[in-house]
Amino acid sequence: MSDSALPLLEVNNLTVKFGDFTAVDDVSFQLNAGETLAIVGESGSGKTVTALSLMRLVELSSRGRITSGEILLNPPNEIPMDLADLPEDKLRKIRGELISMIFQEPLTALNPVFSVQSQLVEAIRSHRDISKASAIEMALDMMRKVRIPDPEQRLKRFPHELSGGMRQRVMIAQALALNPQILIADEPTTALDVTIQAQILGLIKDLQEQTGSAVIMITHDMGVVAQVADRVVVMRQSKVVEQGPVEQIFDDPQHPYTKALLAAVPRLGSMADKDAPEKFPLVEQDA
Amino acid sequence: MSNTPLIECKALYKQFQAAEGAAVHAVVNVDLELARGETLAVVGESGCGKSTLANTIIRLEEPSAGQVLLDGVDISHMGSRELRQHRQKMQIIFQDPFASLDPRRQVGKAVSEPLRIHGVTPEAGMEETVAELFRKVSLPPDVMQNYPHQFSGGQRQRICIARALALQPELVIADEAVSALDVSVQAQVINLMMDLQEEMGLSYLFISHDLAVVERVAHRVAVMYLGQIVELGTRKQVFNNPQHSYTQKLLDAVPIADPKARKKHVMIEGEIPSPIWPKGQSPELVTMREVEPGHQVAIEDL
Amino acid sequence: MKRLHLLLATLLAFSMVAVACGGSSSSDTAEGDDSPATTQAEAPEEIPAATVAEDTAEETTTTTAAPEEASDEPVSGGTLVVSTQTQAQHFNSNMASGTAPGLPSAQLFASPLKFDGDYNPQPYLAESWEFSNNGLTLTLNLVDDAVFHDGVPVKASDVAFSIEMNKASHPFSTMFGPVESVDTPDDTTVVINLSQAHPGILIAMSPVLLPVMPEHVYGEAFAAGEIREFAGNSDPSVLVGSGPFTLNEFDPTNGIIRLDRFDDFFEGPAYVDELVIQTIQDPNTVLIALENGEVHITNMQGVADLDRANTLDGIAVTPEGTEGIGAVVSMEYNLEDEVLSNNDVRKAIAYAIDKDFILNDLQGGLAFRAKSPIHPGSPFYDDSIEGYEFDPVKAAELLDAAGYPAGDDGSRGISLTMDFIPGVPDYQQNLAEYIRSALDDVGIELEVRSSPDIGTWIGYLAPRDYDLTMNILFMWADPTIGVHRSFLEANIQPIPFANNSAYINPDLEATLAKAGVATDLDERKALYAEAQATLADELPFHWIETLPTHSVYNEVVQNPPLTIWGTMSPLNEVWIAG
Amino acid sequence: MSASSSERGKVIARVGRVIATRLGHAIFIILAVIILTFSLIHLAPGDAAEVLTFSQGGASEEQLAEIREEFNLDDPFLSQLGNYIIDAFRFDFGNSFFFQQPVSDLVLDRLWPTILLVSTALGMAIVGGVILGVYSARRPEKTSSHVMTVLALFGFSAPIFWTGIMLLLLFSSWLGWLPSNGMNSVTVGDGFFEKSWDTIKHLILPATTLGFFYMAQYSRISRATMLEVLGSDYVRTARAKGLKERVVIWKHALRNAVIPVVTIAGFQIAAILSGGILVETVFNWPGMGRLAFEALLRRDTPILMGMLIISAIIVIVANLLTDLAYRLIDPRIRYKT
Repeated sequence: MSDSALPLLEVNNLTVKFGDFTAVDDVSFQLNAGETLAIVGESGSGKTVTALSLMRLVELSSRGRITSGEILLNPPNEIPMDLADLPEDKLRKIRGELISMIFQEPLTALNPVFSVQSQLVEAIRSHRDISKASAIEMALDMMRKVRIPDPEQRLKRFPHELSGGMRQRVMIAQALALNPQILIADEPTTALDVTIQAQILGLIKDLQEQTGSAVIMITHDMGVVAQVADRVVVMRQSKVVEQGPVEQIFDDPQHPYTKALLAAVPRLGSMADKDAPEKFPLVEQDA
Repeated sequence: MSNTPLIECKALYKQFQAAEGAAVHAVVNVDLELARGETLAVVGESGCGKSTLANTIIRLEEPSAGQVLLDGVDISHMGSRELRQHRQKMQIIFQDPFASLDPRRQVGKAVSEPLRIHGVTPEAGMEETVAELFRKVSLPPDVMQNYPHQFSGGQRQRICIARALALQPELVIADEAVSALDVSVQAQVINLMMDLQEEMGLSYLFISHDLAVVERVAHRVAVMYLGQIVELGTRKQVFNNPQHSYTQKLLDAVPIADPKARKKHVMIEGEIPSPIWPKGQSPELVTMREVEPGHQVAIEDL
Repeated sequence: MKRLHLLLATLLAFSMVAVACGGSSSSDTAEGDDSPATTQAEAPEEIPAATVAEDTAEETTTTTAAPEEASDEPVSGGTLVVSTQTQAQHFNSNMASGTAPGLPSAQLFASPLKFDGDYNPQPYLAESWEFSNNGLTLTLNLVDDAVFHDGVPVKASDVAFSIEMNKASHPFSTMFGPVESVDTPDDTTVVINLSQAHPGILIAMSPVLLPVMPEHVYGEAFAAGEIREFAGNSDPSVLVGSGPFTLNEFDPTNGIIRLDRFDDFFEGPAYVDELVIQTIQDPNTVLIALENGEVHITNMQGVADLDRANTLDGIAVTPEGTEGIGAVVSMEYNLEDEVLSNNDVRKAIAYAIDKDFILNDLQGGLAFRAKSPIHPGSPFYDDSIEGYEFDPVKAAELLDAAGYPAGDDGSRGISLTMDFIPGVPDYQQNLAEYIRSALDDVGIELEVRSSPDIGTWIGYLAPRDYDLTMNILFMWADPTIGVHRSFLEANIQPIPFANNSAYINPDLEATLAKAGVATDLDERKALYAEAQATLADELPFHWIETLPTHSVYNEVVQNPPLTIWGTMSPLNEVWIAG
Repeated sequence: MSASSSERGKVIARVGRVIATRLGHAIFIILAVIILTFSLIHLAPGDAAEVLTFSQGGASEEQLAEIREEFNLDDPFLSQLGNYIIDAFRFDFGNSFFFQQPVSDLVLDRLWPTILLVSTALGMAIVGGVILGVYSARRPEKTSSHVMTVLALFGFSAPIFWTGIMLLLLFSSWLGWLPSNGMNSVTVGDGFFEKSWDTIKHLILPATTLGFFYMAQYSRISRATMLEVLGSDYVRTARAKGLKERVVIWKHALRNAVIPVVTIAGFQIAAILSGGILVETVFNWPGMGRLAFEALLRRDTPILMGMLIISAIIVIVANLLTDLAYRLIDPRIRYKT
């Protein structure tokens, strides 16, 4: 029974440490149902750690630990809960079911020794008590939804037999198979060619519209942010330096870092009336 | 300076053998010219053959057919001894600067290495020469004693540039040289490269998949698709007036860093076909037509 | 309770063994001859009785009658397991020597005589025997109730046939070489006609040397000259024996020979139901198997292994049961070598070697001193001969006199090589290494040369491509079998166990010839004493010690085989305590 | 669909080609083994006839000559070698000098015990090593993990015969749980189950001894790869799917971590076979190793040669099987040649 006014996800003062190093420092933001939130920042800014922390994967996979803060999840028709404080067996039920995730490099993110079908079916059956046959049926359905041509054949393939774009579609199919409330996409298009990137971004957008899932898009690419995000969180050196609606961030950045960052972004079409190449008008920023 | 182009490729081919007699036709019938002081960008998606083209031009790969003329001299089948003198004029920088540097070697040594190999600088003046190169790429010379891991990605790429500049080349091939860098660092490195071009009269062959960056740096642009150049022209011609459907598709796919210019995505499905051809088969050669002076486009049968 | 019992039995057994050893190694062997009843067979029977007394004295409540009764009276049944290190390829001791075929052969086949622990002949297939006065005829009177495993009676003709086969096939041609003909006037009488007196023929009739085989089974193959390939040598379905056990299974893969008790054996059925001969290479494994009762009896030579065996509860260790083979460790000189052809050099080398060090430190007191090719356990051994006790001063004097004075650095300009039999470091390589350092002390440079396998060593020995070599020679109970061969000029041949020193001494050969045919025991002893004195002086070999071979058995074994042939004597009287 | 069946046909064709190539190589390897060994044995002083007379307690020179004649030891070297090669490729390895029986029978008799021992040991080493490796990789900071690292180091550095004797003393001598030697007790009956159980009891100690050494190695390898695999993206994906940690470790991570272990095990077949010789001696295991050892001392050339050829075949077959297993485990290799 959650109040519809409450945000779907609320992160308050989250701090994550690896040993003595603070990877995420007092980070707070909110995610509303159905919206796309972009977390942007350069390498080492803490954006990926933040994403992993939301699913508490940072402890399992990277030996980091959440030292303070809360991650409040308010799923519709369910009791709100603090993910930062949830035991592992309960978390396991949330992963893949309420929150799921796709990663940057779809070749390494899929297990190379298992077929696509095996990995999809496993994802479904670990949360749903259904027969293998129905799970395969669901997997096939998802394959169609992510517009993989000839899905019956591709289902039997191994990851390395698919192209990069196909693999990322499989990842998306796997992540969205159980209609999660939140999809966390960690640099989902960075490893892909620009045409494929456009396809994947479009696909995520389409599916989001169909299912109403909220999306957290982790990226360093301001172009992607500008194209897909409703709101933006800008991170730098483990901290949030600025957040707000996407137009505000692009049109009227407040923080010097955001300004500097935007100045360095090449914008297609900005040179349309210039004859010679031109250097970037870099903004000096305080370190 | 003569009017001879610095680099001229004539009907350049490069194939690799694959299993069962099939062949990867990585570079197919490429004709290109690169003038002195010019930046020519080669764009295209992964597997289109742009890196192979770069490697073939600089003779890291021997061409399967065709010619590469450096300053009018055919270097495409030159023996390694002879080639060495010519190779001084061409240097290459790769995407991953960390992999290009020996982790156990002081960066100063790495930069001075080509000078030693070619014996162009006496040992006595070596330190000063290297210090000068460091200053050139905006690095303090006192970091010469440090090791690669002590530097950030951008700094490492500067070191690679310094090393490439040591022999005072005329051509620098930048093979995705800024793709792995954070956007602010990328901008700094690109600005540096432009400064150096101005200062030293360098020519760049700029291999990239990032059209937004290419738009910023290139004088001329070649669009590659399945080993062949399908559109070639000045940056303005190609970006403002793309003629080939593939160029249009590429440009259309680039996300523009402006939320007001949000594109309504028309889902274009499909992927680039494979450049691997079975034994006995080869890609059909495109024919170019000139749509405006210096702007050539492959004829498509639509 | 049982442990204590076994411990006491061991202690008693040891004291008896010590007494027996002292007796046999002293020069007074007449006493042994007079009392042939003092065979080792009786000793263990007395031990349990003594143990009972001790037990009841110390422990009044826990003693129960049953186990002691079991120890007192021989019981039938069970499987006796004997382990050996070398795998047998066949069980026909009429065509090969060696312990590998000898052990099973002695169980499968009876022979005319057996021997006790003091070289005294005992009746077996022959219930009595007699030499003619001139020593040229030996008459055997066979028992009349012996049968082969196929039920056919053992006849005089079978004995004659076996002698014929042995004479034609066995490498020890001296055993039956003097046999001119064998007459069989009736089924139980064998008359052996000799070309010369041959007292050694009696010991050649031991189970391990002359198995009696049925002519009706082996005759055809022998006549055809195909006895070596004949299946009856090892195949259970063909082999027909005369001994206390029948062949059940030969499994060379597992190294197992399985024998069953032969119920119609003329001496009565053996105590154990089954006898298994198992090949086990590693002595450590053998020891553990002995301790566990998986193996009951074995022979061992390794010093460290014997030391360990001595510390184990319930395991008895004794040098008895190994005299017959009579292995003596020696160092051979190649007399064709210019330096070594000088007798003073040979003697100097002998003086330079500390035998006490070898016996006590290298062999841990487990081997006995041997000064001649005759094993010290033999009645013919003469302990009074020169043994070249350790005397480096004398060695130096002899070398000076021989024209090899020491230089400034002590070196005498003599440089020799030393070979040794590979695979048995305790009494070969270790000795060779020690001798190298001992000779270094007197200024002789010795290089120890290792052979990777026995073939390589023989490859040096046979063509006399050596200077010095360690060796082990086996006497096989009578000097005519295993001793003479090393010193006969005619036997200078490029094969092992020949006269590999190339020693030539017609006088000695004459003495040996006389000793071989002397029918009077004392005369024989005197002649062998003379021969030993000559050899000690001429020193073609330097004899050092006996092989530290010991019989090792689990004390559940009652009446263990401690005769001169040890486990190569019939094991029908051995039984296993319950 | 037809695409799939033609794909499968291609895979089978590729596997067939791999096998054919390997067999082609195998013939050359075996030929080289024959020529090299035959020459080396021939170069050593002494010959089999002399060794035979030695083990028989002597012989006359005539008998010696007779034996040489019988074994063709007096023929010129090249003719001996040539005849041997021709016979060997007809699977006729001659008769053992010592046993006077066909070598093929003798060796094949001992092949089964060796294969049983080596494959059990290898199985134990792989399973045990991987379990240890996974366990210590999962909690690298725990004490039990350090204990395991030390144990692995110990197993790796302890000589095989020493381990063997220690196990013998502990389990056979002191505790008396297991038999000390051989493949079967001398008193065992002929019943199938009785005999099999007896063989298993005999197998435990030697297989553990041989396996322990390699288990230590494999645990180190699987620990290292497991650490790497646990940090991989697909393990993170598996966790993000909400899989149980047990499934993540024992299905997703393990299958990948096992690949290098299998590769190395394949390379090590020859070494394990030779390690088997020591173990077979210590435990009196009636395998090929012991036969080889005895034959070597006896200069029983036909057995030695036969064993070498058969061992070479085993190694080649084992490598081939590893290769195929590798392809089975790792689909990325499956479709390459």
